[in-house]
Amino acid sequence: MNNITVPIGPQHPLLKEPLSFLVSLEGEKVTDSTLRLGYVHRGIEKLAERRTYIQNVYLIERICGICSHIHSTTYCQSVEALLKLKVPKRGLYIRMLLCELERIHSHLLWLGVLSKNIGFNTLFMYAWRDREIVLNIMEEISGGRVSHSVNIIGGVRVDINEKHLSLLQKSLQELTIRVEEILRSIENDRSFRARTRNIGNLSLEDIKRFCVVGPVARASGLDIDIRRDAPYAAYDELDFEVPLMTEGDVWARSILRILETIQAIRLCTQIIHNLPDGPVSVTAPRRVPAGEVVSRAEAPRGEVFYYIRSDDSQKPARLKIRTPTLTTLITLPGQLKNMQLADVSAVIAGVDLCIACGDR
Amino acid sequence: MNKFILKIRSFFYLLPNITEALFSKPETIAYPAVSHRPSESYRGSVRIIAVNCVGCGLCVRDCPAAALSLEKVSKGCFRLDHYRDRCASCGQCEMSCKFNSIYLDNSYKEASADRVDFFEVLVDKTKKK
Amino acid sequence: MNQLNLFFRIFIFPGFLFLLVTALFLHWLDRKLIARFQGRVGPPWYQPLADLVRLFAKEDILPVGSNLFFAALLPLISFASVLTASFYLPIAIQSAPSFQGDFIVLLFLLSMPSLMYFLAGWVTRGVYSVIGGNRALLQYFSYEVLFLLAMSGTAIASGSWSLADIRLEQIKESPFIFLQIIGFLLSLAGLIGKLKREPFDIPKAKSEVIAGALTEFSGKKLALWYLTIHLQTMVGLSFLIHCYFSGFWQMNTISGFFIFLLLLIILQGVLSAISAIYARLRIDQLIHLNWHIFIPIALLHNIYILLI
Amino acid sequence: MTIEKTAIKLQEILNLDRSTKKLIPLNEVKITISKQQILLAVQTILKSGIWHLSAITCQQLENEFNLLYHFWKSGGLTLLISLDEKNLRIDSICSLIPGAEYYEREAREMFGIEFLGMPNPLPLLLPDNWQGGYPMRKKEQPSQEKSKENPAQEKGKSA
Repeated sequence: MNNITVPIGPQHPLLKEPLSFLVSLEGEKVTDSTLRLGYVHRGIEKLAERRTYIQNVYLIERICGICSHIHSTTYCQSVEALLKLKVPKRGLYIRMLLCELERIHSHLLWLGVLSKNIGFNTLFMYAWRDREIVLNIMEEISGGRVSHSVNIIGGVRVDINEKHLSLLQKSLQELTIRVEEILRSIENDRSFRARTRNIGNLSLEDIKRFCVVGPVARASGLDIDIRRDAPYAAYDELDFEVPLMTEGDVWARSILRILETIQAIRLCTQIIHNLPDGPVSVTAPRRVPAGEVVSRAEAPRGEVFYYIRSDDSQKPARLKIRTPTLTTLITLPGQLKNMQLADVSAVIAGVDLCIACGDR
Repeated sequence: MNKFILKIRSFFYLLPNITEALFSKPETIAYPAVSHRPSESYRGSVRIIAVNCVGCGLCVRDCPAAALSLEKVSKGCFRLDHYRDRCASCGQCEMSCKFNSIYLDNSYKEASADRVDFFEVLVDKTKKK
Repeated sequence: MNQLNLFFRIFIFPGFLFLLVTALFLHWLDRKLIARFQGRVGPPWYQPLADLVRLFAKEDILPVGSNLFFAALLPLISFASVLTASFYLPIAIQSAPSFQGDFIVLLFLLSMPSLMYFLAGWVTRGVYSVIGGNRALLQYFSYEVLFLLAMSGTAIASGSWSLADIRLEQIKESPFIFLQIIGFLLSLAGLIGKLKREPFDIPKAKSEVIAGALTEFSGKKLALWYLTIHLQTMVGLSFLIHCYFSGFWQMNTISGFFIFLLLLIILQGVLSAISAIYARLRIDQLIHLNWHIFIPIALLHNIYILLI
Repeated sequence: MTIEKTAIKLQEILNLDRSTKKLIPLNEVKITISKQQILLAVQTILKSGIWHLSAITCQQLENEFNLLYHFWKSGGLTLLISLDEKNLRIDSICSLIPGAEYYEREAREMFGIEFLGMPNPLPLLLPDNWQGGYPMRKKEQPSQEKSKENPAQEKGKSA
């Protein structure tokens, strides 16, 4: 059977979003693969130039379904820097709380997708069952399960009352037990390990060449984390470790992401315990003085980069967004070289693609 | 010894989990029969207290989805329309309104086949008394 | 009178209707158990029937260039072969006409659908079905051999290739399940491989090759394929029960019939549990697992039976 | 602070005067360099241990285009290059940093900047048969502002 090209095309069970992947096969071995983006390109950067800063908050949140809060956090944080606004401490803490809750939600969702792709349906169902706890918390606090519209320029618009705190306490304990159970099952289950061990290896040297960020880089040994290296919001007041692995294959990435989920739960409990009181937001003027700002934040998939240039009007002159998925997409053709066709599904799920982020 | 048990168990690791799941209540609900109760802070459909509304248009200006439109005839005589199909339930109008007349409650927005059903007139103060 | 009795036997009781109902019931049980293992509610009791009726009503299209004649013929052949296999098998009440060598005939008829599955991959020109078909062929060679070797353990123990003798042997001594527990486990693995169920379902892996060789089928043909797979499970399980558990019940008695059904349900539970625990294995891991581990154990097992 | 030291070293090697260095919010050091010095600048940055290129931003001002190369190592360093409208050509840095390929392809298809020596100059986000010019440019303002009126709005107008 000489080489045939298998289209893992825009619509395919492997991909949750449209991305065209042409994999040419030599028997069962993959010879090379080409990648085509742009099926979900909505021109967010152009749209943002024709909306006011307040309306942009809701536009920016609709870039990606899973990491919507981190996008609006980076955006509001950069506009606040332009306006030289001082966000009250309680607002920053609530903003960080939802960032971490979204990290848990994103990693558990990713674990479900990975185990569905390698045919492990029970773990897929368990991961998404535990994710429901986080979604319920977010719905109670912000009103929305996924895009929660909590950030406004100048702080946060929901406040955490007694009822939320008790719900948070109870759910986080329950979540810790369940996530530790998932971690043990990933580390020990023989069939999970058979399908993910040394597949899609990325050496530290490749990571540096392609400027890869996030869990994929940390799984190959690159120790970067924006929350610790350049702390934004109030991360410098919280203590947490950044897990690090060196194997660099899909198995190491899975372990690393679940370790990060446990760290995120620890962070959430810390945030709840020393939640300062006071106002949650400050009113922001509508016109932004001229200037430019560069801001970065740690999304579940890595470093999110924002550049905004304002020209003393109500609408941004230029808004540049660079999402972490672009850096992992570049490494995909390299990872897939002479790989089994059956492993393509594990690799594609291993890098945790969020194509809506990548296409903007 | 624990290492050895773990090695054996790794062949059928999830067996204890599935037996436990088998005898416990399922997590999912049979959706059409059992309906899901939205939380209070859930932002559903836009409601208005027509008395407070003075037709200033702050909400129309800030709405990101252009779901509100104001037909202003003269100072006190205007009509505020709401296109429910464009509305993203973000709640910005509630925050921008200074006379707290527009607000969101947590009721579901029913679907409908015809787009025209989504158009509703919120405030109609066009006819002079 | 004999014709009426024969008609009743073929079509109503141990024949087509009974088989169809039990196969659908087993399929529903399988989906419900897996759902409950995963903490889900699971489908209502009429779901498998609803699926089949829906498929029969659906439009039946095939890609251009695929051979229409064979595409229609293959599902029929596999469906027919599984039905005739059930005819030989003495399911609970009916004592089938057993002759020397019907063990081998049954094995052959049970393995026909897998071969047809591979041919279906080639008949419809889709990329996914060709790859699915090739994988099915690789799996066909390894797991049919395993199933044959493991099941022949019982035949060797009873010294003859006819099902009736195997049954008599077990009544005389004790059911083979106690003597040949390893043989039973291996034949269970062989059955899972043949039915392409969860741990070994790479040929119809949803995530890589959509539905393997069945990707292009729709409507009545697809309904026939699904029916074949359900019936194959049912007949395979009752074949296993006959060869390993037949000492437990007497023929032609109501209680025997219920014990048989109970054993069917228990075995289906075991199959669902196995498919809930494991992730899907790659095709080379599958082959490696089979030839390096299962087949040697099966050979040793048969030699052990010869000795005692 | 490695960012500070690199910035000063860069200014010596490219013998730029003091005014080119500027601090912009969220601790970012911005250095303006000219078009020809881009490869040399990137080499010195790589040599001094900063390998992570966050993004390449391209923007259109009145009559010139700006290219901003954002580097990062627990602090930000941005290189600002301004190209005038007539010739939008600059050397590609994909040979030094392969990770820059997607950012250059996007700048090329959105703004029309020509990067000399790009490994594969294919469109990144736009479809192959795209004839709409360069979408992100300012002056090609699409004529009608409002998107197609949906029936509800007509009913609204007529009510």
